Amino acid sequence: MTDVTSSLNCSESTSNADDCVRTLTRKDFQSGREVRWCPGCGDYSILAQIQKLLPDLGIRREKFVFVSGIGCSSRFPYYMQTYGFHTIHGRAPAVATGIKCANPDLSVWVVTGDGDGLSIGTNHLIHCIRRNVDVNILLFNNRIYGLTKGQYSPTSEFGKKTKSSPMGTIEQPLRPIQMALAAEGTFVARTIATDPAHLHETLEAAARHRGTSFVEILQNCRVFNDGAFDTLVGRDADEDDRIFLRHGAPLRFGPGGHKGIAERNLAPLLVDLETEQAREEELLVHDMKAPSPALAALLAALEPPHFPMALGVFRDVEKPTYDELLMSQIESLIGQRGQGDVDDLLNAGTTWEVG
Amino acid sequence: MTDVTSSLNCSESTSNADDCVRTLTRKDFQSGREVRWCPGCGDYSILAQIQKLLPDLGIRREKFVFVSGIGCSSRFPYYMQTYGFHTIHGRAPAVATGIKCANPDLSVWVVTGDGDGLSIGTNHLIHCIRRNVDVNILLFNNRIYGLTKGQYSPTSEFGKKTKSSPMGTIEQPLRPIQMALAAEGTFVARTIATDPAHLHETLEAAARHRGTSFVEILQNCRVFNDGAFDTLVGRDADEDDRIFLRHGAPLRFGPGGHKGIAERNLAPLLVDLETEQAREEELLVHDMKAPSPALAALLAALEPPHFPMALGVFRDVEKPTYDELLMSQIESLIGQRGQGDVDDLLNAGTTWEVG
Amino acid sequence: MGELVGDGKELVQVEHATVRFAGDSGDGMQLIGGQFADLASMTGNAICSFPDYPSDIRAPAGTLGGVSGYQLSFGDHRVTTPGDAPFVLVAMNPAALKVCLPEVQSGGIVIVNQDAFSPSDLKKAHYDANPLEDGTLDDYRLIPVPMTRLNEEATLDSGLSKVQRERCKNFLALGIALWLYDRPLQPLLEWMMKKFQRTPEVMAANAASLRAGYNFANTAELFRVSYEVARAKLPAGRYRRVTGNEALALGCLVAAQRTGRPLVYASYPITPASEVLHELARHKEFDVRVIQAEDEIAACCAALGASFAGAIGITGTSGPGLALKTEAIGLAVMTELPLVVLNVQRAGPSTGMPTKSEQADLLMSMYGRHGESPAVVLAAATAGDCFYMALEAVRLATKYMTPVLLLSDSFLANTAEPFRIPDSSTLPDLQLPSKPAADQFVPYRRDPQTLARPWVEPGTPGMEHRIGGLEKENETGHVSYDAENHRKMVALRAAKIAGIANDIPLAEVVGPESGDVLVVGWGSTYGAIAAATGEMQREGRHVSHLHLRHINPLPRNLHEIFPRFQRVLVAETNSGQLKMLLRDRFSAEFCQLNKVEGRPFLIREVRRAIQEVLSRD
Amino acid sequence: MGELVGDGKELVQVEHATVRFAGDSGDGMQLIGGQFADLASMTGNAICSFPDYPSDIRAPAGTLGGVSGYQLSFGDHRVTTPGDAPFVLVAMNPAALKVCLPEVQSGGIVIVNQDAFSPSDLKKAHYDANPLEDGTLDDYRLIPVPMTRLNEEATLDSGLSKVQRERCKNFLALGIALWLYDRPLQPLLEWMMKKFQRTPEVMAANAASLRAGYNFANTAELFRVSYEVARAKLPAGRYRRVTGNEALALGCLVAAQRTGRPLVYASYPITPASEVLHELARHKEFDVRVIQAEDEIAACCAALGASFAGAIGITGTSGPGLALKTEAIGLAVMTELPLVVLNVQRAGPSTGMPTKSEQADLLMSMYGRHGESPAVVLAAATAGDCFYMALEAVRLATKYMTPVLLLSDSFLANTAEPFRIPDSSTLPDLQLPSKPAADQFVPYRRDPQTLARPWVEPGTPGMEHRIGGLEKENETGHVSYDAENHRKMVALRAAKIAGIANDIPLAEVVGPESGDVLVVGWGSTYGAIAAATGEMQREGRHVSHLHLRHINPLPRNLHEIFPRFQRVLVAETNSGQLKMLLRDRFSAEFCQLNKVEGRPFLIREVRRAIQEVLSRD
Ligand SMILES: Cc1ncc(C[n+]2csc(CCOP(=O)(O)OP(=O)(O)O)c2C)c(N)n1
Ligand SMILES: Cc1ncc(C[n+]2csc(CCOP(=O)(O)OP(=O)(O)O)c2C)c(N)n1
Ligand code: SF4
Ligand code: SF4
Ligand SMILES: [Mg+2]
Ligand SMILES: [Mg+2]
Repeated sequence: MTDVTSSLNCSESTSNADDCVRTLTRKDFQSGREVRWCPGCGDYSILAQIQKLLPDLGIRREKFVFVSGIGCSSRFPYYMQTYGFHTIHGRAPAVATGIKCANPDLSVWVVTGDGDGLSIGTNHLIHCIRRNVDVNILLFNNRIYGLTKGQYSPTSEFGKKTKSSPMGTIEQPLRPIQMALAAEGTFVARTIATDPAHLHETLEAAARHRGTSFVEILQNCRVFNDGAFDTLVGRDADEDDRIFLRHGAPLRFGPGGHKGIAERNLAPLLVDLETEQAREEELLVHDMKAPSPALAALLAALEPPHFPMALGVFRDVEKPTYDELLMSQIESLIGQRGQGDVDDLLNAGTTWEVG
Repeated sequence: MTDVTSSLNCSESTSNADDCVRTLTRKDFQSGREVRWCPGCGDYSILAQIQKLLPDLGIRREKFVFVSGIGCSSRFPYYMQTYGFHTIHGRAPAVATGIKCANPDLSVWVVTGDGDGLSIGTNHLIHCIRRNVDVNILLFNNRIYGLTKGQYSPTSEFGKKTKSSPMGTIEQPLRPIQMALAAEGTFVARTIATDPAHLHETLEAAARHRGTSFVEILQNCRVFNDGAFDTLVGRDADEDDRIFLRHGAPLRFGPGGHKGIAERNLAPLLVDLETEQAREEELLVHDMKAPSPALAALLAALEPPHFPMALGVFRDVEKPTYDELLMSQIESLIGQRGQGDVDDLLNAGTTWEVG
Repeated sequence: MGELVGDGKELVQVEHATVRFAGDSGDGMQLIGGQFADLASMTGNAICSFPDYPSDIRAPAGTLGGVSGYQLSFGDHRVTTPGDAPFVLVAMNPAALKVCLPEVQSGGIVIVNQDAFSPSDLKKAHYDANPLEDGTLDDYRLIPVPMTRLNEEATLDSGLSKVQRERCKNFLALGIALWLYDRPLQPLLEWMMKKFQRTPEVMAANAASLRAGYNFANTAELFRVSYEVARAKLPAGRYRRVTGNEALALGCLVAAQRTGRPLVYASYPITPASEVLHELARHKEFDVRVIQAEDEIAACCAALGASFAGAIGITGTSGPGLALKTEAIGLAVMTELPLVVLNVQRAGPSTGMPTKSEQADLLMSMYGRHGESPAVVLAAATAGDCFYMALEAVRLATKYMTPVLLLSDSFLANTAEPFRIPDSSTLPDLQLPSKPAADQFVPYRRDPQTLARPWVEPGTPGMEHRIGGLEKENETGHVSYDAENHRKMVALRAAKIAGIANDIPLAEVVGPESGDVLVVGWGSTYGAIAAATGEMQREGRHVSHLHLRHINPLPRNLHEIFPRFQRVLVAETNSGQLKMLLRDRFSAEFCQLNKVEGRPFLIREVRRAIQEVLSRD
Repeated sequence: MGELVGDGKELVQVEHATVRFAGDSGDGMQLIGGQFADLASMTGNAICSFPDYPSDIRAPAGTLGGVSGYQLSFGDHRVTTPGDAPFVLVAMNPAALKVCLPEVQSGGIVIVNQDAFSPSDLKKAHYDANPLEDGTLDDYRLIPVPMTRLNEEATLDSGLSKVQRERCKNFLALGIALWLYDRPLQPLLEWMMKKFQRTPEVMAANAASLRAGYNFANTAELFRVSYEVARAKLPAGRYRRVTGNEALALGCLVAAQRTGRPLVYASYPITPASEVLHELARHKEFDVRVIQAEDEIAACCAALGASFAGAIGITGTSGPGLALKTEAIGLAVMTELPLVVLNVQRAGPSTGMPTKSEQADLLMSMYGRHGESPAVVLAAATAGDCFYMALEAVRLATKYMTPVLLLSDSFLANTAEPFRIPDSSTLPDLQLPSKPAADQFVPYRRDPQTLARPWVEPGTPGMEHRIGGLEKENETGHVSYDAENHRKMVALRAAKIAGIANDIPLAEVVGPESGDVLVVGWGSTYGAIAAATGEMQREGRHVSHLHLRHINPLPRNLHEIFPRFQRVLVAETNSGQLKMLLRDRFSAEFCQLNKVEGRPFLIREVRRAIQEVLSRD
């Protein structure tokens, strides 16, 4: 996202006071349009956390841009009192790249879905992450096509029965985190809409990261895939099914943190600390700065029933961003050649005078 | 690829004898069209190895189909005396999926390039691999756009100067192997056109694998990116720059295999066995069947100068294929309902008689 | 003129009636609408019906966004549209009333569930005052019925939970409507038996509600009269109800069966085409191979790959998806492979209004490809016609080795009408041309008759060959950049499509063979134009109707027909796309009727336009 | 009439000459062709030149596939095409001779490097016999020159390696051509000084070769005559040579500079549009932000995103890429954002013939979008015009908030012609309309004059708003599915584009204001049509030329012009796409000249067509 200090500066504030970042509140980010998701949709909680977070980022409201594709999730921008672009199916990362290159000072957010981002839009998502364009990508993963009323998506579990798979799907699901890691994303995290605190902290970390931040948000589709994530958080949750990643901390989970994850031949190993206290120091220690992709890959593949699903930041490393590099090439060339002069350019090369 | 035994059967052989698999030779697979790659292009060697391999697969010639997108590499099908489809840019995996679903008995090969497969075609490549459609995908990676005369590609190294990046690229390259692994490819390998033996053995392993086989073939573009892989194989090769993966064998490389790769906290570690004989048993042992993605991820990220580039099979595991599952759903439903009868279908549901 | 019925109420004969059931998404309006439609059909009426449910994301109960309606029109003669304006509206709540009332005929009957008009209900529908009391309904015959209470009583001892019982309410409303149109309950009760076999108590409760409504209407003297719509003289045969999308799916499936090849249907979900995907996915016992692709590009490419491999490759989508398929369709043109592309049009441009209907993709279907890239373009006229045009699309695609674009739209997709079930043996024969002998085979050597190249799929011994998107050398199919060859191939591809004109039905004029106005339409406007021209013909006007189902190529005989009419009125729900195609080829005096509102024509709109044209000079 | 030259040879005056240099890709033909062109220009001739190098993948040396040619036409009056047929061919090897001979005028001069006709050379060119001896060249004036040997001798003591010296051969050939057309060597020697500054020995060797060729021609009495082409009367000013693609790139860059906004050029490489990408990537000092996207969809979306963010968003491609951009262009139509799409057309359909030229994407540019989706369509007429039309495209896109498709083609892209360098202060002013005050701002409130909505980019305080592809409510821009609103918005979008007709130049008739035939063309056919009609006008025929650069909307005055001519001949290198647009709007007697061979018109082809039309009735 945009350099915070640069936009904290209130001297450039305009007449209408509410543009001064210090005074912004959650309400300032509500567009007032009637929010039109189904009752009980997980998207509401994500909207709430974003509206809660933005005032704290110290960025002037007019610098926020929300870009989305098509899907229930992609209606998001309409509800934000910021600049917004509800584009076409799967293309939001490409549109966002253009926006960021046109004005690197903007805080650009992409909202996409598991179909928008990982079916039709996979190519743009991957290349945006690979280039490390400084945008924040939120992928609402409800493991279903919501807006088109319930076909399976690339993240639907194998064998799932849906309108388009009456006998069950025959496709292995994609793991969004794995894709983002393989594209060498500099910030890759997973959170869940039903845990507002974790959602908020993860979104904030994403916002503060320079370069592409990719956040998979597990989100319940009340109408077409209800309860998909109930075992992770909430009333019917099973603590054995989730593990929260904390940088520098050993991988412990389960009731009272009595379980942990170690490794043998680079394969994950479940450790029950109640029975095997001793093996505590064998536990893997999470390192979101690890240069090698192996740890993150191991964590990304963890899934119930055999292992807990990992929530938190898988990777958070610093690399120059696409937009920075783009502008620095421009500046360095201007440094060498000076600001381009149109007449010089037109008259460059072999020329001759006629009569 | 197609079940070998099923197509070995020569009884179904037709009049023209050369269709009988036993008699096929390399020449039988040469289309006779003038091969139109630049002198010295790496593609020639790949063509030669494929034409050498196919007769040994025990598959009738008419069952081979080569499908490609657009690029120098994608001219490949024209030179094969098999069925071939030179499609449009980036779409070969999608076309191949349709072909395989229409006739699962065919041996379908996709030939693509680093631009065709990983720029415009990334989405189809990933979803084909994810679905484990039983096709063999050969990605000719010359780290450049050859046919369009030398723009950088998604695999070009950071900072590379090309026609479209006169000041050097500002994009981190994609690693094809990483992408294929993240899509949970059941067969993922890397080889190089300048090592015919390794190329041949890798292609053969790919052909024998059921499900999507993904092979990255490092290929020299003589005209627009000459020498890209010279340090790996050939006259100017540096044995420290490459390591050959062998299932079940420790990761040794370098002159006389005096170097090896171990791991600490899931990060690769270089071991010099000449100075530290002792640590030999610390070396990682390659396991292409490993259920966890960590080892493969670690290997896929190895690159000179600090580490050798890995050549060979990263992963080779068995999973049901998309086309198998598709047909088995059809068979099971026919089992339940019997062969569909059109008139029954038309008369299904509420009907009534008039007049 | 009405006759006396037993209990002193009057039974009025009407030719034709339009009824709309409207309520909350959860109220089961689609179900009872469909049942009323079937019942009307079974008892001999001609019918046409149209569901309109809330656009996309489900809105909260009781709100305007959540209203779900089902309109049907039935009569004693051919009925071709769901009707311009309901004569009877059944509204289960204030929101339904608010949404539907504007379309009801003034003087029409409005039956409401008076128990659903509490202040909070009114608020959800943005009513400040209660419309049942503030005169809003003065122009209508208001019939308030305490449906909730009646339903509760009727189902009291069903042994079901309150919630379950509440769900029977829709049958109470249906009962009232059935009495009003003098229909027997028996067939419906039988249907319930089947439908709720496994849950007899649910069955019983629904039946009780149904009877309660019927009896209440009968005894409470709600209505001074009830209406009778006589049987229509319909072609004899066995009928079922189909929507356009169901018919498309059936057509694709049956067509493939008749070619003896597997059907590979590759598609990416999109409103309003998704039901075709859903429907085909349910019939794998017909060797239907459904691929839900990652996007429309992949869907079209997979279908084309399937065609190359010898299957019937079909892909379906709507406007935004068609935009993504154009490059692959161009590849089908160059490789001369059979490919059927279903385009269920919706209102554009861009994402537009996904659930609304429009005919604005015609020129894109004709010309939306780079280079000179001719393809066959067809358009289905009615829901039932979708079935036959799907067969026609497969026939032309396989016989002429060409992509075929078949246009439907959101209106056809959802309209339901009685469909006379054909005996499959009477359907067009889709025998595929036989393959050449291996030693005769040359990939682009054409059949002199059809100009089609041979279709030889991988797996065929001795005929290995390569095709692709680069220009082909005539006959051999080798890559060629030769100028003269290119000229020839462009001409051949064009001639092949143009020649199809000799293999399609001549255009038919319905009405006088010559006269003042010929109304030319295509696609889903059939119903409204047929009704309007039919009425005016009965009134003795010299107005005829010509409906195009083949748009590229056009029927051979148009140049003979147009001159026989003073004016040709081209009616379409776009800004004049067919008109442009016709003007380019024919010189008649063309007039236009265009409507671009995301809605189909009303009959009266077509009438008005014709009258306007008649009144010229 | 010829005059005596010093050494007894004759100097013949000609109005106009066409020369082609042809050799192997490695032979440097493009270089000497370009130098000859510059020299001819500098010495006062009008010129036009066209390189044709091997299509895609590099073919082996000496083969037919590897031939690289450069043709130029120069004269004492306006020259608008590279010439129908060369009068002089310089062939460096048998392959070059074989490829080019068919186009040489019979009686023309053929200069060959006789040292390159060894049996093996002949074999590579598929010559069974030596064409220098077997009478193949009887109809021509053959001038065999031992170029290899002469070059070797001339460069003997240059101190260069044999390979390096071999490379100078092309200048020897150039020397001969310069003598033949009586040109001074001096300017060229000066250019060499600059070009080979850092390698004086290479400079010396090239100069030696050049002189050797010139002197050999002079002394060896190769030619009975040499030719003089007098100065042409060209508009005064400073000139340079530009190709169409260079001019497009310059135009985009300069246009952005004049708006004061950064240029974001997002593109995916494709023949023949890639040079625009390469050229713009070299000028980052003008704050040009070049994005090489992952595909054309991303390129178009990135350009549109950039426009939304207030930059000048431009994307460039060719047919197959345009197919992929259509959905995003539709989004630009709905969101009413400025967007310029360059389409450098190539021969289709599908992958077609990527290096060949055609004008067959016109209808796709007009109608290749779903829904009613109007956009501006422009076409550049000459290489130099590409510069001005790029400015025009940006002017219209930003003033009217609309996507603009600008058509060029492979022929224009590569044609090089002298370009009179404008003083930037004289270029059209591209001032952007000022933004409304925050309290006045409504996203879709239109300027009553232009009907454009305000362009307010993110970062502007107090005007936060949302746009998207769903239908917009008039003024507010909120999502709306309202029928009446949709009708209005469709009409407004159409009216906005139609209204641009009042802001573009009237169509100009070149030649008599009325007469027998008006030849109407668009795009790259300008040169051939201008030359043909010009000739016939000089011959007193009542033939005029009207060239369209604005195709949507069309100039206002066509309906006044067409009736003034007996016939309107629409000439285009496609199957009649512009003709269709014109027939839909105007009733004149339209005739067609169509050529679909992947090649531009020859002047004589246009003449023949006009004559044919003149001879009718
Ligand atoms: C080009 C195109 N193809 C298809 C569609 C139809 N469509 C709209 S949203 C969607 C998928 C939505 O799923 P997801 O991205 O998971 O979003 P969700 O609704 O679940 O939040 C599809 C297929 C479209 N609008 N445009
Ligand atoms: C839709 C489309 N966009 C762009 C092109 C132009 N194009 C042809 S091949 C190619 C890239 C080739 O690179 P790669 O896939 O690496 O193949 P290589 O030539 O290097 O073997 C491009 C951009 C095209 N033919 N079609
Ligand atoms: S359909 Fe599912 S995802 Fe969409 S709004 Fe409703 S609950 Fe949310
Ligand atoms: S350009 Fe490069 S990749 Fe293409 S054929 Fe030539 S050498 Fe091979
Ligand atoms: Mg989803
Ligand atoms: Mg490449």
